[in-house]
Amino acid sequence: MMLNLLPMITILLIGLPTLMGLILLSLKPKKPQGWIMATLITTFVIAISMWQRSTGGMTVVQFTDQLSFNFAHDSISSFFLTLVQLVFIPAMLFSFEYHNHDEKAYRVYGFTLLTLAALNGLCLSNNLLTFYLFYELVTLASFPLVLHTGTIAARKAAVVYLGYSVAGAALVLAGFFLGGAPLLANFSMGGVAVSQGLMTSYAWLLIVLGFSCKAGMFPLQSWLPIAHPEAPAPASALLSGIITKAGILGILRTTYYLIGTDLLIGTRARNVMLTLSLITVFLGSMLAFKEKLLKRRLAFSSVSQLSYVIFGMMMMTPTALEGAVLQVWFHAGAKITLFLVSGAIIHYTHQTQVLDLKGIGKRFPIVMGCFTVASLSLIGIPPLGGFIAKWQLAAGALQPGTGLFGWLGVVVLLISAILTAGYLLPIVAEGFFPGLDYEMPAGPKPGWKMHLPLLALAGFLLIGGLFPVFLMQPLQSLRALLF
Amino acid sequence: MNIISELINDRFMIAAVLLFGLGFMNLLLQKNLIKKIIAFNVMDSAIFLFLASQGYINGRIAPIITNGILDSEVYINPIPSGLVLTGIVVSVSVTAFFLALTVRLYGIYKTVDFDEIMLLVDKEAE
Amino acid sequence: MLPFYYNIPAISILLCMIAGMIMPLLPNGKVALRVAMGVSAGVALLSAILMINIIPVNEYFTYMMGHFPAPWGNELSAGPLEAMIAFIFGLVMFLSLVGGSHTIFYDILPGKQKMYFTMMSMLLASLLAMTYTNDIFTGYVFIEISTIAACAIVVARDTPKTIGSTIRYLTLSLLGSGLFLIGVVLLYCITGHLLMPNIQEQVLRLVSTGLYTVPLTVVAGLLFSGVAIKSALFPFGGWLPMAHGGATTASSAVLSGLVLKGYIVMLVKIFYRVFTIDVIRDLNVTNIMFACGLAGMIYGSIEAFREEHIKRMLAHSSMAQIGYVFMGLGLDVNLGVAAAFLQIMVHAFVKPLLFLCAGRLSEVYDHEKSSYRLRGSAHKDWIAGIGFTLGAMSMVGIPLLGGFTVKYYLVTSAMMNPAKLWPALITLMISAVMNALYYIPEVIAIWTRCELCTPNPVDSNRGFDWIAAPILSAATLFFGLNGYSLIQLIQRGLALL
Amino acid sequence: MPNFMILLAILTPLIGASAMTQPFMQDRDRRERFIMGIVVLTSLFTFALIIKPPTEMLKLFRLTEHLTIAFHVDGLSRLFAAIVASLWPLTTLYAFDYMHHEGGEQRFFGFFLVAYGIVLGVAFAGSMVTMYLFFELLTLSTLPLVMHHMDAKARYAGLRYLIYSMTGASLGFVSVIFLSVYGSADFFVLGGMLDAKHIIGNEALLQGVFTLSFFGFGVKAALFPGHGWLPLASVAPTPVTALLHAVAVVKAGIFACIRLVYYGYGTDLLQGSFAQTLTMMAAVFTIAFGSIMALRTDHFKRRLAYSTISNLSYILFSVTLMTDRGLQAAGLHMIYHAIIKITLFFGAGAVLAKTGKEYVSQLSGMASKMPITFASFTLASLALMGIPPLPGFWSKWSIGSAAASLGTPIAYMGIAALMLSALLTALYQMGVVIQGYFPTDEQEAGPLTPRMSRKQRRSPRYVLRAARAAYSGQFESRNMNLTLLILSATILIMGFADGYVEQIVRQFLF
Repeated sequence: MMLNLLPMITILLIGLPTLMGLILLSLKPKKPQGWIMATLITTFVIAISMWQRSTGGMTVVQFTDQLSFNFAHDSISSFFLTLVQLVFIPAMLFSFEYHNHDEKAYRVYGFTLLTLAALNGLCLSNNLLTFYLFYELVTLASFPLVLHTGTIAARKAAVVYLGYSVAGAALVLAGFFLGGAPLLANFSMGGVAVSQGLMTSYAWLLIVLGFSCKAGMFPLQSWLPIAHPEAPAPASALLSGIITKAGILGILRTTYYLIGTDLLIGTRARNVMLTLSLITVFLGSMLAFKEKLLKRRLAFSSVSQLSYVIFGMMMMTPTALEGAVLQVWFHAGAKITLFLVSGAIIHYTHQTQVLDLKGIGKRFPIVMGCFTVASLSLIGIPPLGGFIAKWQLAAGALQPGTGLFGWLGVVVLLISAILTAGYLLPIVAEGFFPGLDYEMPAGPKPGWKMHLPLLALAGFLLIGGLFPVFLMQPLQSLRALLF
Repeated sequence: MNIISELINDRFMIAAVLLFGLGFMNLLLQKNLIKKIIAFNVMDSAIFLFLASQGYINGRIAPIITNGILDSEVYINPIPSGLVLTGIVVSVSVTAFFLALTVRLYGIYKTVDFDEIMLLVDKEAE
Repeated sequence: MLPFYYNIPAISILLCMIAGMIMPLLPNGKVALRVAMGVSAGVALLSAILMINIIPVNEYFTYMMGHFPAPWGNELSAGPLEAMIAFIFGLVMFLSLVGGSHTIFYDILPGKQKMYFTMMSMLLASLLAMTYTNDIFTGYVFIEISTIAACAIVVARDTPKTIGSTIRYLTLSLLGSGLFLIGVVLLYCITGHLLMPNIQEQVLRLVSTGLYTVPLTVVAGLLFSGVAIKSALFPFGGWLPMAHGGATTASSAVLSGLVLKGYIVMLVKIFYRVFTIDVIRDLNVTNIMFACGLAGMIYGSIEAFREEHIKRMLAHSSMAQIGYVFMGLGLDVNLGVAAAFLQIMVHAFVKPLLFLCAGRLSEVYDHEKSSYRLRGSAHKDWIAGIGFTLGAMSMVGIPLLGGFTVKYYLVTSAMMNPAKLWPALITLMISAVMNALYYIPEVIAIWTRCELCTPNPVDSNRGFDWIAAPILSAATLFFGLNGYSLIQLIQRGLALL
Repeated sequence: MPNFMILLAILTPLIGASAMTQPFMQDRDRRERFIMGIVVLTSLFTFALIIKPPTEMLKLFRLTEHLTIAFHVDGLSRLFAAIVASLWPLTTLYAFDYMHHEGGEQRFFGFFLVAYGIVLGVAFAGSMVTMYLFFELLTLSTLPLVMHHMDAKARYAGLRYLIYSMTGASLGFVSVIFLSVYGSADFFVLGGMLDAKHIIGNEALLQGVFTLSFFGFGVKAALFPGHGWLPLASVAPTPVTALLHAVAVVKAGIFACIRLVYYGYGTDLLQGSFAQTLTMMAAVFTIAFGSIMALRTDHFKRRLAYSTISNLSYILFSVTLMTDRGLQAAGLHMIYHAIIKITLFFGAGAVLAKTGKEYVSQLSGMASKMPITFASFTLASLALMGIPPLPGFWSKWSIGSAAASLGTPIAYMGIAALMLSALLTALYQMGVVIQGYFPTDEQEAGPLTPRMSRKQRRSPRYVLRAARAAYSGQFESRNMNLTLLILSATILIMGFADGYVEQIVRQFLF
């Protein structure tokens, strides 16, 4: 029953957005909102309906005896798939208002939909080759978003983004060559690679480094703070919140579904990754703390937050993995909220500097409220979602047998949490309590198209924090299968 | 003592070598065409002298049968003399040819200095 | 009673000389031209008969001139190699006359034309004599005759420039023949003989006793440098471009194609029949030849590359080609000498082809000689164009053409002498590239139509179009396709010397 | 298939070329019909030979005891001939429109046909000397095409081309002789033509000579020291740059190198020797060098030329692996790069021909004026970057895995170079695409296609009309678009049918 379901959902999830995107780009309609929303909701419904179902593989094209395009839907797919659909709707809704005066809005919508299609393909792909294909497509579909504003700076940023992503992909390919045949197998629980000793672990290192480039891990992080702020706010929200997760998914697939943790635990390669991720966590927070431009500060924060996830995956303990997945969800929610808020501010006040945001809370109370919630979640204050994720990460890190890195990790996480508070909360404080001499400037206020998504996301963070069970339960079963 | 006698014995050869060198150098380096020609003749005559001296044997006579002596021990070697005659003919003809050319050039440029002539020729070419 | 073909060498020489003598008595240049053509054709025919007779039986004979037997008399000696060379000399002379006749009558004053053909016949006679002679002094005499004749055919187009270049040519030639003569004389004094075989046994005796090695070296050196000057080997080649570039087409063709080669043929004959190749090797003359050859290849190519006057360019390239010959001789292996002879033969056809075609092409722009001014001329006279292209390709060394075969055998023989392999190889490659660099732009230039130029209609020269160009081109192809059999013939001929 | 068919295939275009000199070829339509006829005929002969190759070798002349002019059709010939024979008609079609505004068509097409025959000659050459012969002729016949404009720039480029090619040829000539002397006969045999008993003791010498001639023939394939002529030669008319300097001539160079390695000296002699090290290092360096230069070049066609340099060295690198997998990968990339690069050049040529824009920085917003051109250009760029499942990815894949399976340090260096060049390729190709599609505000493009009301735009008729407008727009011309569309389709199909292509290549080569 599942098996003959798979082709349909694949076609719908990938084909439908692609089709819509191409139509938008070629015919340039004036008012496409209805169509877009319909598409997004359809895909959302499909994703939900497939929640936690897992199907067998489905080969689409068989190139040579080893190389083929193969799709499947399993637990991990559904985690990421659902998240993607979940965050695209509010972001898109928001961008309708954000782009309401934009002559070339169709271009943003079109490429956003193409990106969605690519991401869906990424979640559904069942071997590294297919994954690689969609990984490249995500890059190609999303860099026009950075390019959109059409300034010289934007073009530079886009080229940087492209360059880094392709370099990452190239690393992955190099890993392919080193790893050889075992890496061509379909994904399966706990990995399939027969032990080939050192070479495999280095191949793994190359691949994971390549993917970590999209996830903005040191030393390949420097494109992220350049590219993300250049895009229009909703786009940069998606870039920072969800497209970066493509890298995460890649790392997760390679580590848990291709090579297998048994082969990696204790290897030098894994230690390298742990070290790098911890460095990035700290580095990102530091840079964000020192950054004055709001959107770039948020970008740096993404750098740091995503390396939490990588760290969690590299610990290779069940709890830490849970933490990683949860962090994926809640960071996505929080970061998108933050970027959308910054977008709203830019759209209505054209302020980009942190220092200019005095009293912004008095002016846009609801918007800044959501900002506060998101910040708290990102810092990891209970009862918000971020807290649970961080808790699980720490718990996983402190499990027996993790050795030095466990302790080190927890310490770094704590420091980074403090730094996070340091670079987010002042904005809130300044925003709501500008002091007595502040008089509010008159001006237009955000409409429902901006408020609704923000409120929804904030609500999601809160609910996620209060009743994490709807995520925890499947995670329990997943860990049972993986370990 | 015997060095002197050696020198005296080889006097023709020494003279020939000196003359040849003289002629050679002048033929090569002399600007004046007439002197070039003379130098050429000096060079050739040097060779002829050398050849003749090689063919001549002390105390013998030219191989012309007059008083019925048929013993070849009496005569000098005739072949070099023949060669010298041939050589002279050749060199005379070459000299004639060379002179003819010189006359033509002198007729045109009123000088026998070869370098000058070539300069004038190049000037005309432009 | 000895068979008829024994007389052929003597007959062909005498034929030419007699023809040369009667020329002045003929009514006008046209007749003289016919006679000269007839004579050279006759020589080619006779030599062909000779070849047919002696090549299959691989015979080598000496022919007594006059009634004095060795060691006093004067002899000719002929074998397959001499026969082939004589044939080529006759044939190429004929073709040069046929192809160049137009320009001869254009360049030379009517009064001088008969003399010109006299000199041509004399030149052929002396070339044949140098090839056939068995007596080194006779060799010297004919060298001088050829000098005069050659200078005469250069000066025949009497402009101050040619006279000047002739004087330079003459001076150097005289130096050369002077050196050669003194060499001959010394040899005679050492050995007391003038006929090659008799000298040879004396020389071998001396070498075996170890006496007189220094004088022998001196003699070999003198003979070599005399010939080197006359055949324009590298350091002594300064006179050649002026002389060959300035002369009328037929003269340049003959000078570049034949005269230079005549001396070399004689030199090789002396080295083989007087000294024997081993002695020469021990006297280290070959090393000098090798070095000079390489230097000549490079120098000639560079000069040709820098030259714009098309005929002088061809003359410079002749210097390079002579360098190939001496390199082959200097390689110390028999195959190398054979390759050198092959080069002599191939170049004897290719260079006249190039000169004749260049002459025709320059007629298109009333005898304009600078390369850039020849643009598009090939479209006006496509036979000459194709001929020039073919010759150039052969020079560049495209397979199927003679030049390639020569290059192939030169390198192959170089591989037999590891000591000289790399210098030979590298020099060959450099000069090949240089060849391409000055021939191919020339070819492209003549084939590109140019709008500005005003070509004047060329009256067709039937002799050139139907006889000279086709035969010369065919020969170029023939050498390209039959290298193997030819090289074997040459080697057999060399073995008999 | 009787073996004289080979001569037929080689001679047909040559005869056709000789007809080009005739005055009755002045008339454009007649001339184009004639040329197309000749080209198609030749391609038909060639495909006949590829499908049913003659069994016995065709020996024409015996130059010397070792050298024979001979023709045969073996796997490699079939591969190369197939590429050439399928791309030549397309280029001819393209050239009709392109050359119309260049002028000098008669001469151009004359040499164009000659070059076709000679390239086929290279492909079907059965012996070293035959290949050398056609190699030289190839230089001579393409020289006039490079110098087509006959202005100072063209002449300079021609001279450089001549110097490089002739040096290369004379280096190759050394191998012709050594192979013939040290070999039993100079006919190509997979695995080497050298005679075992001659090799003993001369390994070092032979390897040295091999290195020399590899670089010699590598000149045509723009291997590092000899690459200088290719960027200059982009002054030639685009069909030449596209077909000869991206496919025929340069691939002939690679073809010769393959002959040298696998059919001449044999991998047993070279595998693991210093010769392999040297050549492979050169190839690796060229890969990186070419890409870097391409990124730094703003001149459109010259940028593509540099990209060609780097991509050719992919193939050479894979050749110097000296394993069967390497050979197969080389064959694969030969095919794929040929199609991709010719598409790119046609794109560049179309822009150059219709708007006279020569530099990438001038191209902003051109995409809206020349949709089909830029669409196919983008597709080809993606293929060159190696986005699966486009062809470029597969060939890069097989090269990389072949290198990894060899596993020597330099092979790993090669993989690194491949990766670097993949990155740079993305940058320099996407640079063009970005310019085309996303003009910055500072440099807004000219008027776009006329806007219509929503109803019109929704209607399917509009789509058709848009397509038709694009197909024969004011900027794009019919033939050019046709070729571009065909090529793009081929790229897509080949990408998905890669399995079969690899099968065919394997079947041809082994």
